[in-house]
Order: sequence, then C-alpha cells, then structure tokens
Amino acid sequence: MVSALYILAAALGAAFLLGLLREERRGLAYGLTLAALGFMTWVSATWVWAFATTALPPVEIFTAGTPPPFAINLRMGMGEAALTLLVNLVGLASALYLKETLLQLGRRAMAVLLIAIMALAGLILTRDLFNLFVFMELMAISTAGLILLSADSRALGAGFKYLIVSQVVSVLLLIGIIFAYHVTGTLNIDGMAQAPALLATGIGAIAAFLILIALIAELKPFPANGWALDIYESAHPAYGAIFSAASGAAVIFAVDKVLPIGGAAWLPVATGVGIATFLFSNLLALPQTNDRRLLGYSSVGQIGLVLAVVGQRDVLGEAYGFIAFGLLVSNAVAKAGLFWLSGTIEQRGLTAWAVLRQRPLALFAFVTFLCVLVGLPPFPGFYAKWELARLLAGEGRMALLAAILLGTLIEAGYLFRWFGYAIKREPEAAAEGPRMQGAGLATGWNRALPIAAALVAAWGLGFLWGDLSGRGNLLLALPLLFALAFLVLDWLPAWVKNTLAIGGLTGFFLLTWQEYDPLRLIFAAIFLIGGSVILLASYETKGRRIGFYPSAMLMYAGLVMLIRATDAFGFFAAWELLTLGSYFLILRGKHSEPHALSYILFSLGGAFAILAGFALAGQGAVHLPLDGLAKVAEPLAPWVFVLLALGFMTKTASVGVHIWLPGAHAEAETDVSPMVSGILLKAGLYGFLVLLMSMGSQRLHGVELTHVLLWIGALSALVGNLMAVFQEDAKRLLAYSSIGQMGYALFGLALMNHLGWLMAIMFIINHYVYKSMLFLSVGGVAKRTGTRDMYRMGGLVKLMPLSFIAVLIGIIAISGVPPLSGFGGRWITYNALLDSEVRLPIVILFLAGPIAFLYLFRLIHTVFLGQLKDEHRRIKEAPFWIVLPQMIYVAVLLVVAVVPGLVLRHVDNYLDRFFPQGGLEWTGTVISSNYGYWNPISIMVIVGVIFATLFAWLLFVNRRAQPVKQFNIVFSGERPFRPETTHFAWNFFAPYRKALGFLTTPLATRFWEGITDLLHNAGDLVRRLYTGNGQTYAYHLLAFVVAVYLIRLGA
Amino acid sequence: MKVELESRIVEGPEVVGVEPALDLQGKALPAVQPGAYSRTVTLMPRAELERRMVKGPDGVEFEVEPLRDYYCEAGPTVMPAAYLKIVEDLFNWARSRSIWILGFGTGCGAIEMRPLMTPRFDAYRFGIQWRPTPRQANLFVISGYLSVKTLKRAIRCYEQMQNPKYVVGLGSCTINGGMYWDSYNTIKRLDDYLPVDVYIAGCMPRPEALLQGFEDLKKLIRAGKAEGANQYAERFDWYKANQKQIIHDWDMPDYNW
Amino acid sequence: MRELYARLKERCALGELTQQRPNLGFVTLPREQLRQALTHLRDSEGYTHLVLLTAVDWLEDGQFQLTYLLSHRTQGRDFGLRVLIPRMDAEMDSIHDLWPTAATYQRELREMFGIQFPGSPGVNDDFILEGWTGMPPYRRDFDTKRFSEENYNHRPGRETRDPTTYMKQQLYPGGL
Amino acid sequence: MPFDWMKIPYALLTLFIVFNFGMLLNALIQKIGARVGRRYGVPIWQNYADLIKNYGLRSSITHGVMYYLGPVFRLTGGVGLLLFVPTIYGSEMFSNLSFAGDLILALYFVFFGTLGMALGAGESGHPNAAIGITRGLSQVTAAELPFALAVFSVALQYQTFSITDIVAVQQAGFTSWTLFTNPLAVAAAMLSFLGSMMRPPFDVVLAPQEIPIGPPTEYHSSYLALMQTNRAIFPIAKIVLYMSLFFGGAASWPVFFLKVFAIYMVSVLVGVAFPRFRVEQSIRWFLIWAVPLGVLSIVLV
Repeated sequence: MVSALYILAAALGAAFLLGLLREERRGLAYGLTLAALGFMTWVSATWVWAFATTALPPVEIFTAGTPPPFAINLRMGMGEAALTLLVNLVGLASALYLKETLLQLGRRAMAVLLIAIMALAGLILTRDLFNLFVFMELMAISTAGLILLSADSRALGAGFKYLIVSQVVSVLLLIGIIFAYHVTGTLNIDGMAQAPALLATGIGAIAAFLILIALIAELKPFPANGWALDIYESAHPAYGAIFSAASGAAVIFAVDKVLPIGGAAWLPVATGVGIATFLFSNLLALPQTNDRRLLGYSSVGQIGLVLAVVGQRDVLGEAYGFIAFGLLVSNAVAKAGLFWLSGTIEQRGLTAWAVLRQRPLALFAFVTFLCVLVGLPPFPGFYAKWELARLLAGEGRMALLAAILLGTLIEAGYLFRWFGYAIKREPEAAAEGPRMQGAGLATGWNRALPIAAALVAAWGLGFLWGDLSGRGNLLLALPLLFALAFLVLDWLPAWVKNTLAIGGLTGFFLLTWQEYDPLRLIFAAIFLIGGSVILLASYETKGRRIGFYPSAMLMYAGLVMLIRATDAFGFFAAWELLTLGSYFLILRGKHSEPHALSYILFSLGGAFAILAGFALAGQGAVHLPLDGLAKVAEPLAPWVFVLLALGFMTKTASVGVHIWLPGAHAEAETDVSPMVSGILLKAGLYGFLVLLMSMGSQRLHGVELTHVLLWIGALSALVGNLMAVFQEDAKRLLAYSSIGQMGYALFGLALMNHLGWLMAIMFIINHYVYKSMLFLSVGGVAKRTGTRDMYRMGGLVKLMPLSFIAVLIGIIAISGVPPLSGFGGRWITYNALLDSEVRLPIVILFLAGPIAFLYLFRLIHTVFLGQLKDEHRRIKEAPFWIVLPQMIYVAVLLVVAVVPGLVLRHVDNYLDRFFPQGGLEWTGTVISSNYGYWNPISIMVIVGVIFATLFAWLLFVNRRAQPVKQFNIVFSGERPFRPETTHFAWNFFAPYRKALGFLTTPLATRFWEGITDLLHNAGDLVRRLYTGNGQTYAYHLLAFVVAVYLIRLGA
Repeated sequence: MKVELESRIVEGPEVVGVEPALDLQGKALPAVQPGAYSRTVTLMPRAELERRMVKGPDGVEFEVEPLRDYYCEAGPTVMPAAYLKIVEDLFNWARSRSIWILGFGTGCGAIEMRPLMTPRFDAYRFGIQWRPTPRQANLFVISGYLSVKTLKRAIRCYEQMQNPKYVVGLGSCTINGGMYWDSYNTIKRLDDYLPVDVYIAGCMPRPEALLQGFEDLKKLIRAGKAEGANQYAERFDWYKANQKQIIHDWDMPDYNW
Repeated sequence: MRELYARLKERCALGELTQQRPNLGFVTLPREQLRQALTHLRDSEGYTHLVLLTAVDWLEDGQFQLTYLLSHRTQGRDFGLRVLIPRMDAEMDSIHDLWPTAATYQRELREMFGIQFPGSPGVNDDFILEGWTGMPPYRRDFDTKRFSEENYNHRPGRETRDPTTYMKQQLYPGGL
Repeated sequence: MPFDWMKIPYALLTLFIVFNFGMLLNALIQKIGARVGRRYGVPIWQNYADLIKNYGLRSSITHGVMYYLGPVFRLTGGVGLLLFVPTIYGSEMFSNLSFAGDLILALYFVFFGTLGMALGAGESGHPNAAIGITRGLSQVTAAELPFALAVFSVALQYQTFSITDIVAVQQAGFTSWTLFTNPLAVAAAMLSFLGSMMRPPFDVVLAPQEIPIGPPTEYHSSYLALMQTNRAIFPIAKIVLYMSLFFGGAASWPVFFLKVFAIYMVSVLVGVAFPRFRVEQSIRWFLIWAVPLGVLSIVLV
C-alpha cells in the first residue's frame, strides 16, 4: 500500500516540477499533470480497494512524527479513501476535459489545478485543525486562481468576490483555531472532540463557534452564498465541476470531522442551516434561466441537504454513512457530469440544451444525471432518501422530512422543466444561420470521456448502493433489467423492439401468472397482457423510435414490480420507476412538455407523500412488509392512511390533484395515451386496494377517512364528467372522462363492502378496455385528419367505419346501457350502494351518471356523424395496427358483456375473504345479489332478437330507400353552403354551460397555478438579495454568522 | 344529370321601352329616355358550388366538385303502387285520412291557413295537420302568389317530400297570376312548375273553401288519382325546363333529394 | 321643425322646407352636403334613427330622388333629406358607415333602380331578385307588363276589365 | 333453467295490447288537449291512419347505416323496456321477460333507444337534429336525477330491486302504495316524470317552432312509422315502471288501463297549462325543485 501522503506529495512534486519546465513545453507539462493526477487517483483507488476488501482499521499518519502544528496529521479511512478518490478522479477528468484550455494557459494553470486538487485531498485527509486551515487557505487561493484564469470576463469579478469572502472565513477560522488550541492544548480534531467540556463555555465556546461557523460558511449556506453562484456562472464548467463535486464534498467532510468539537448542540444548527439552504437554493433556482447558475444553486442546495443529514447523524446511526455518502456522491457525479455537459454547449440558456438531441447518448447522460440528482431509483440518492425518511420518521422528525421532500420536489420541478426544454424546445440560436449537424455542441474525446466516466459512475454507484442497501438490488430486478436492455438495443428497428417488448410482457405473464391472487392477477393481466395489446398499435410507427421502448418498458417494469412488491421499499421503488417511465413516455408527445412536467411534479409529490407515509408507518423498522400496514396503531394509523391515500390520489387523478391528467393524456402519442390512461391509472387504484386491504377504514378526529374518499370519488366522477362535456379536443375529452371513471372506481373501493370492491374491479377492467380502445380510435382519427379538435371533423363514419364501431361500442359500454358490459358495472354499483350506509355522496354520483351521455354523444357525433369536411373527403380508415387492437377490445367487450362471470366470479369468491357478507350468487346464467338479479345472456339474446326482427321489418318496408349525400337535407328550403357551417359541433353544450354557471369554472387549475406563481415570485423576491456586489456578499456572510450566533445563544 | 352553371352574359346596353308607356290616365309618357339603363350584369356561379382544389391532411391535393360530391345525382323515379289492390286501397284510405301539410307559407294566402287550426274550423278532425319538415309532409299548399325566388325554395321543398305527395294551389294567383298577372316577379301558372292536384280559387278563398278543397283532394286520393309525384317523375324534363326557364341562376342540383 | 331648418340652413344650402305634418318635414339639398347634414342631424340634433332610404324615379326630369328619412326618437319627429341625382349611370355615395342598416337599403336600391353605391358592403349581392340580368324593375321605363308577357307562361282565357266600368255594371246593371 | 317458450306468445300478446292501448291513448290525449282549446280534435283512430299512411309512403331516402338503424334502436328500446318489466302483477302470462333483469335493467334500458336515435339523427347531418339532441341530453341529465334518487329511495325502503317484489309489498291496500309510504320519493319522481314525457313545458327538444322538430327532422316514411309505434309503446312502458314503483302496480288489465291513463294525465294537465321552458331554465327548475325532494327522500327513508 502506498502511503496516503503520496497523494499530497505527488501533487506538490508535480507542481514544483512544472515550475521548472520551460513555458514552451506545454505538452510535456500537461502530460506531467495528468500523470500526477493519475497517480493520485491510483493511490486513492488502492486504498478504497483495500478498505473494501479487508477489514483494515483507519491508518493515522504523522509526517514528521510530531504532533501538529509542526507536522501534518493525516488519517486514511474508508471515507477518506473514497472521497479522495472522488476528488482525484474529478480532478483527473477535469484536467482531461480542460486539455485545450490548459495547453493554452500553460504550466501555471496546471500547477494551480494540481494544488487545488491537493488542497481538497488534504482537507479530507487531515486530522488536525491547523492543517485544516492551511488546506483551506490553499484551496481558497488555488480556487481563486482557477477562477481568475477563466476566459469569462465576469470571472475576474467573481474571483475577487470569492477572495474577499474566503478571507473573512479564513480569519474567523484562524481565530477560532487559536482560541481552541489555547483552551484544549491540542490541534487534533479527535483530541478536541474528546474534551467537550473545555469547548462548551467561555472562550472555548466562542472558539468552537468560530471554527464551525467558518467551515459551514465555506459550504455556501443560504443566504451567504451569492458569491459562490457568480463563480458557478462565470467560471469554466470544468472548474464548476471541481467546485461542485470535489470542493463541496471535501468541505462537507471537513465539517463532518469538525462537528463533534461543538458537541451535540451543534447538530440542530447544522440541520437548520442545511435545510434552509436546501429549501431556499431550490426556490431560487426556480426562476433561473442560465444553466450554470441553476446548477450552482442546485449544488449549494445539495450540499445543504448533506449538511442537514450531517446534523442528523445522532439519529441516523449506522446508516449515516450510507445516507450521507449516497447523497454526496450523487451530487458529485451528477454535478460533475452536468457541468462537463454544459461545457459542450455553446449557448447558456436552458433551452440551448436542446442541441443534445443530436446526440442520444449525451441526452441519456443528461437524463441520468438529472435522475441521480433528484434521487430516483435505481441511483444512490434513492436508497439514501429511503433510509433517511425511514430513520427520520422513526425519530418523529416529520417536519424535517417534509422540508427535505418539499425541497426535493422543487428541485425536481426545475430539473425536469429543464429536461423538458431540452427535449421539446427549439434552441434559441437555431434561428440564425443554417443548422448544421453538431451546431451548438463542442465535443471531442477528451470532453466525452469524463462525461462517459460520470455516466458509468452513476450507474455503477447505483449498483453499489443497491448492493449496500440490503434490500435487494433494484438493478438486479428482472423487469428493470429487461427495460434497461432496451437502452442497449435502441439501435434496432422499432418493429423488432416491439416484438421483443410484446414477447417480454406476455412471456413474463405466462411465467408468473400462477403466483398472483385473483385481485393481483387482474392487475397483472391488465398491465402485461393489456400492455401487449396496446403495443400492437406501436407496430404502426416506422423507423427506430429512439427512446420509446426504454421508457415504455421502464413503466411496465415499474408496474410489474408494483404488484410483485411485498414490502414498502419494493412498492415505493416500483412506484418511482413507473412514474419515471411514464413521464418519459408522456414527454414524447408533440406539445406535451408543460403537461409532462406537471405530471412528474404531481406524481413525485404523491410519491413523496407515499414515502412519508411508509416511513411513518415503519417507525424506523428496517423492513416494512405491506401487510404490516395493518399493524400500525392509533394515533399514527390515520395519518399513514392520509399520506398514502394522498399519494395514490395523485395517480388516479382524483379531484383537486387531477389537473395534470388532461394535458398529459391528451398530448401523448397515439399509442401512449392508452398506456398512460388505460394502464397507468390503475397503479393508483392498486395502491388504494393495497391500502384498504391492509388498513381498512380509519378515523381521524372522528371523521371516517373512507367516507372522505367516498366524497372525493363522487366529486371526481362529477368534475371529470362535467369538464369532459366542455372540451373541444377529443383526447382531452377522453382524458377528463378518465378522471370521472377513476372517481367511480375510487368510490367503489371506498364503499368498503363486497359489492363496492367488485364494482371497482369491474370499472378497472372496463375502463382499461374501453378507454384504451377509445384513445386508439380517436388517435387513429387524429392521425388521419391531422387535428384533435372535434369541430374540425365530422361525417367520418363512412370513411372510417371500423374506428366508428370501436367508438360506438366504447360509448355504449361507458354509458352503462344494456346489453354491453358497462351495465354490469352499473348494476353492481346500485347493489353496492344499497348495501352501504352512505347517502349524500350518492346524489353526486347519480348526478355524474347521465352527464357521461353528454360528452360521449359529443364524441361520436361531432367526429363521426354530421357533415364531412372538404379536406377529409379522401381520408382512409385508420392504419391496420391501430385498428387491430380496437377490434380485439370490441371482441373482449362483447365477451365480457355476455359472460361477465369469466372474471368476476373468481374475484367475487376471493373477496369473501375480506367481506364475507354481501357477495353475489351465480346460478346458471343468472347473477343475483341480496336485492336483485341480472341475466346477461338473456338480455343480450332478447335485445338481439327484438333488434333483428325490427331491422328485418324495416328492411322489408324500406327496401327502396334511395341513398343520398350529405347536403341532401331539408334546410328550410335553402341549400346548405359549406359543411363547416352546417356541422353543429363547436361549443356543443352551450345551454348546459349556461345552466350550470359557476360549477364549470376550473377551480383546481387556478389553485395550482396560484401555488406555482407564488413559488416563482418567492424565488424572484429572494433573489434580489444577490446584488452581485462583493461588499454586499461580505455583509451577508457577517449577518449569517451573527444570526447563527444569536440563534445558538437562544438555543 | 349535370347542372349548367356557366355564366351567362347579357349583352348590353339593353334599351327597353320603345313603345310609349301609358300612365294611369292613359296619357302617353314622354318618349324621351334620359336615363336609359346601360349596364352589363354578369351572372356568376355561386362560389360555394364551384369546383375547388382542397389539400387533405396528408398534403395531397384533390378536387372537390360540390354538386357531385355533396348531392345525390339520381333523378326521381315513378314509384309503383302496392302490388295488391286491396293494400293500395287501404293505403289510399290512410293517405286521405292523414294529410300532413308542409308548414311553408309562400304568399299572402298563408294567413288564411291559420284559421283552420282554430276551434272554429278545426281541420284536425279531418286528419289534417301541419308538419314543419318536408320529409314528413305530403301536402304542399302553395298559398297565393309565388315569386321566382320563392319558387326555387318551393321546388326544393316539393322534391324533398316523399311519394305520394300532393300540391294544392290556393288562390287565384296560383291559377293565372290573379292580381299579379302583370308582375315582373311572380309566376302565373303553377302547374307549369309543379304538378297540382287541386286549385282553390278566390282572392282570398275562405277557410270553408279550403276545407272543401281538401275534401276534394281526399276524394282524388281515395280514387287513386292523386299521382302528382309520379307525374312529376314522368314529365321531369318538361317540368325542369319550365322551371329553369324562369329561374335564371339555377344553383342547386336538378333534383333535390 | 322651423328651428331645425334654420340651424341646418346655416351649414348647408337647403331647399324649401316641406312640412307635411307638424312632426314630419322634408328638405332638398345638394348631394355633396348630404353627408354633412346627416352627420349633424345624427350627432347634434338627436335624429339617430335611419327610418328608411328610398328612391323616386322622376323619369321625365331624368333624375332619381333619394329620400333619407331620419327619426328623432324622444321627440317623435321625422325629418327627411332629399337628394336629386342624375338618372344616367346613377351613382350615390354610400352612408353605410353612418348607419350600418343603410347597406341593406342601398343593396335594394341597386337591385331595384340600378343606383350604384360604391363601397357599400355586399351591395351587388342579390336581394330579392335572384339571377336578374335585365333592367332593374323599379325604373319607370321598365315595362312590367311586357316583361311578364314575354317571360311567363300565361293561362289563356284571362280577361282584364276596367275596374270602374266593370263595377258600375255589376252594381247598377240598369245603368245610372 | 330451461326456457319457457310460451313466454314468447305471451310477451307478444302484451305487446299487442299495449301497442293498441297506446295508439288509442295518444289520440285520446290529443283529443283532451283539443277540448281544452275548444276543438273537437282528431278522431280516436287517427294514429292508425297516420301509421298506415307512413308505412304506405312509396319512397324514402337514407343518409347511412346509423340513420337507417336509428328508429330500429328507438323501437327496440321501447319494446325491450316494456318486456323487461312485468306488466300485470301476479300474472305469469304478463310477467313478460322480466326474468332477464330487475329494476336497474329497466332504468338503464330507457337510454338504449334514446342513444340509438340520437346517433341516427346525428348521421342525418342536419344541424337541427344535433341541436335538438344537445337540448334533450342536457335536460335529461337534470331530469333523470330526481327519478334515480326516487328509485333508489324506493329500493332502500323495500330493500329490493325486484319490481315484482316492490309491487307485492304494495298490494296490502290503498295506503300501502309508495305514494303514501314514501311521498317525497313519489313527488320527486313525478316531477322528473314531467321532464321525461316530452310534453310542455319540457318539450324544447322537439320545439316545432324553433328547430323544426329536432332530432327526427330528417325522418319520414317507414322510419317515422317505427318511431310512431315507439311513441305508442314507450311512454306506457315508462308509466308501467312508475305505476309499479309508486302506485301499487296493476293486478288486472282494467286497473292497468286506468292507472296508466291517470298517470299520463298528470303530464298532460301540466302540459296544457304551462308554456315551454328553455333548456337552462328547465335544468335549473329540476335542480331547484325536484332534486332536493329526491335528496330528502333518500336521506329520510
């Protein structure tokens, strides 16, 4: 093993040698720099390897054999090894990345870079305060040097401001160290920490305060961080990577080392400062338009989060390292990657990242880094966040958890908004000059390599953390692997991938179907078999369809893992995966960028509610099986229920949190809409099912929570149906209709009786079938007509008869008119209602029922009936692959209509387990409940016979009917002019809107718009603190120090 | 059956009034023509009926010819009576007992129809009622003078009624122009344009006369003699020629289904 | 009415006031001053309503007389402005910008008298006579009887009697 | 369960009786309306003449398949509704095909014909048809609500959805009718009844003076004949439902005729006395007057 000292020595030596070289020998100098950094990296790596493979105790090193300040006291442990490896790697990669810049600037710049890396490594390794100060000084000076060497003219100012602030910090630190040395007589950190009494009072306390506040200030806490952001914005992105990934990590490690000096009292301070920084930085990042400044805010925020975690070390116990390191390396890898990526992009606006679209791999790296930052599975941050939530909730620190989750949500907001811009917007500069391949992108192997390294590191760390988590590595889960395989296979033509996908889904179902109970089997069938049927429509898309299959399969993987999950962690991981996959899917739509954003935000919000709920339920227990929810006791149980229900409600788009759905479903691609509507929504219902199965109904302040759900379900049904009536866009109409249908299903579940659940199951099956069918059908029509506005269509029945049949069957089924399957749902609904004690929500439900007729008729009339338009006269039927699944659905609907028992009977029997009372009786073809009876086959036959008889009679008496064309109508003796003026379609239900008045105003939309406006305005307001003036920044710092001191006094 | 809608250009200047016109007292008006009309009026085909190029959603352009694409081009055919005489007799009885009048007042006579609905005359008891759409009506009462513009609408409505259908000319104007005999804008003989079953003379005929006229129509129907619709189909070309002779801007298909 | 006439006279060269009733008067004025007078009447005198715009064919004089009848709603008075324009190639300025309804009157006058109103919206669209190509029928030199005989089929056997003599015979068969 | 084939001729017999009763009843009601206006009105057999005439029309046109099927849907809805409900209580012969389903089936089958008709009328391409349908559907959303609530209230009261059982409970005598045991529900249902009968003041759907007769604008000849047949059957089928739920049902044909006539007369009496509502007015009227009654009925039952 090479001594850790060589890390420092190599850097120093190389820097010294660089000074000896002649200015012209830049190539050699650069080689030397790389060699030194490479050597340092190798040393760290060997240490990491050693610690990881053998149970080696930490090694203490005293350079001159004497205690500090006369020599350097270093320690090499697992943490140090890992962090120095990180720092050195970042340094090496940055040096590589900076090749052109360094060669141009010459050996002095290389020396400064080496010194900076050395200082950071020293900061990590050192165990004594004085050298901490020395390395800090070195770091400050070299950092300033690096900044000043940057090409940006603003960097000069930024570097100067940085120097001012870091000198203030150094002074504080030095004074603190002097006092502390005076009081304790040692400079060793551990030595000081062992004498807490000395540092608790008088000068000692001030000393401790000064030391800690200086270190914390070096972490750029809010609001004393204006200067830092100027650096991020103006410095070379490679430096940005070093500051964010390496400096941040080093300083936070230093804080972590030193914090014991202050004793337990300092932990809340660290937490408070950290969480405030996290929240406000993310808030401030919201209105940013400069990518590097945004990254800067995010970095500051992330370090704040780690600081908050450091402050919680007392409760985190063994998982402390796992969590802190997880967050730290997440930030480091992602930030380094993002800064490097930003260096390849010439423009600074967020939309400029759209040039990444030319390089799918770069885009993949981008999205990977974003997911790593937000802490989505399967990356380290996800595991860390789960453990953090678990432990915090176990200690009852829910407020902190809430703040962390809120901050993460805001962070996800601006990060995914950025991603949306990159995917969907046109880069601003694109207007000028001809577009060339690679325009706006500066690439080269030396730039690509570090980014690739970060990418590999991100996935590698994900794997590592999965292994360390002890909860089963997500990256080893078969469904996820299958989905990720499509990333590798993305070069294949779409039809091959489609076949693979269908094969995978059906194959997995066939392999596993016996493992599910009847309820889960229904969901599995919808997710897997249903997904395959929808995927048939994807054969329609030609070409390679980059990105579609990984996203879709990610969603399906999440769905499958959801129903296979047995414990809370698996459930939550699956939930996040499916959310992520569906987000990418939705984002693929042409105009779906804002809607996809609102989808991911609501979904993540919901997911965090679920996380909090599970954490609360677990009470710190390492494993929480889903059945374990049943054992949660009062007074916790209702809160767990509320949190989980809230999370699931965002997925079922219940009223209030429904506003993401219409846009997301409507703007998605033709074959994606049925996936996200017919399939994805069921995930929320599955969640409810799990929740209600295990927890039953709960009371909060005397309010029956299922009763609240009942109201929410009924109101969702009403609001969804009502809003659907007034849509002009066919897919939006269907989307709102989904809200209503999910409302019915939720209502059924919340009834908490046998038939209610059966009704919900019926709705789940039916909704999957007819909503998929309708979305495909409408999508096919939209594809042919080039519009989704219903009033622009009309009279398509003769040209697209199969699509018409699908819609016809679909609307008969939705409206519940016998003899199709929707009636079964209604029949069970009535019986379930009669079985329950609720009264008033029924009124809402009954009101919502007939309203469905309104929008359904509108859908079929304005699209297929009425007047055909000029430009649509030559339209063909929708493509075969889009029609095929529709016809399958038609067949399924008819079969389910005649023999509902095929499925329902098993579910009915299974539900006896939960509700022994009130099941159905199946005698022959008759289905009867306690109240009534129903014979689907008889109904079908009777209606069929009457219909056929009358039809035959009409055919006979009307055999000479003359077929006429569309303008052969009576028109008050006039002749119709154009189809546009003869087709009654726009604002179809004007009198209805007039009659209902206020009921039709979109209150929820306004509420959420108000919230986002408020957040943005708050961010804007706080940003005014940052004037860009160095003096102001110094004042901020002092004010921060004083404020923390006063708070400390108070506490 | 194609509709000719090429523009017809009337040569101008056209000077009318070579013979001195008489004023009411019979004195000759001055022969001078200080402001003789000298303008050329061009009849343009209706824009909405012109052929037009349309671009489909797939970007392919194609031609739309409204008269062919939007209207049924078939002509009327003679519809045979029921195969069995007894059935046709039953139908004729029912037709005579169920006369549905199209609610379309073409002239001032329309006001004379209204009293028929009132308690004093109560035409409903004879099986007569009014329908608002030609599809369901089978009696078209031309109530008084028929201007050329209205004639166009009347033809459309008549053709949209179903066989068998009947026409009653109400008032002298439908017979020979009546007091509008010298009008520049009303037709003088209704039966040149539509097959008339019954005329009810008078200016205006009283409601009693109308009821009597309907009774006569019923007798015709019962006797199977009210075959106006088939007559129209048989002599379709003759009727069309008459109609087109006075309707100069024929802007609809030849037969309005 | 007199006061109105006096006030208006200050602005325009008016002809004699013809007062038909205490609340109905007519005055003739030159074509150029019509718009000014109308605007004044509408905006300052309260004659806000255009009751009608009609024409009289003074065939012998070779002139059309256009009458713009305005109404004062609250006072219940009507005031008519008359303008004489030559019959040959008759043309008049459109006032559809003052009263949008005037466009319809002008459309009718164009069709019935052949008076052109350049700039009036839709003025050349058919109003009552669809597909009319000949001389406008309201011109007095248009011979409606001849037109009717030439254009329409007539049912033979129709007799025309002079109403005066015929009614005398009917009422007093013995002679008076 | 072996199917009892005799049910078919029995059902056809019911159909025959009800059809003729409906034809005559409609004429009678027209006559009553006429007498209110001091006219004689149509002869009692007028509807037969109209029906035969419409079948006897020689020509017809078709706008397309849905247009063609519209009246078939309509009449299937009427006939089916009649046959799904037992007509005469206690009579095996006239219990029709009610083995297929209960009250809820009848409740939802009402929409079968309406939906089909709306589609057919839609394909005719006439804007008035679409306007009429929007009005009709808008009104139905409000008018159906009190009825649904009342039905649910009755089901709650008797704890069953079987129409036969509901009638059976009311057989104890006059006072055991739902009319007296649950007057709120009956009141709500009867207000809803006014809205569903297409008579003034809720007939803006057809609105002969504004949008020539709305949905059926393009229908004629045998299409119209089918719809006329439905007009004879469908209201009675609906009234049978009301009669069974609220007015004790009928145990014999004379009672049936009497009760149906009496219930029908309710809407007629209101109709001749009131002018027409606009759609938004009628929606508000139902929401303000009828719905609260329905809500009260399910809360209090």
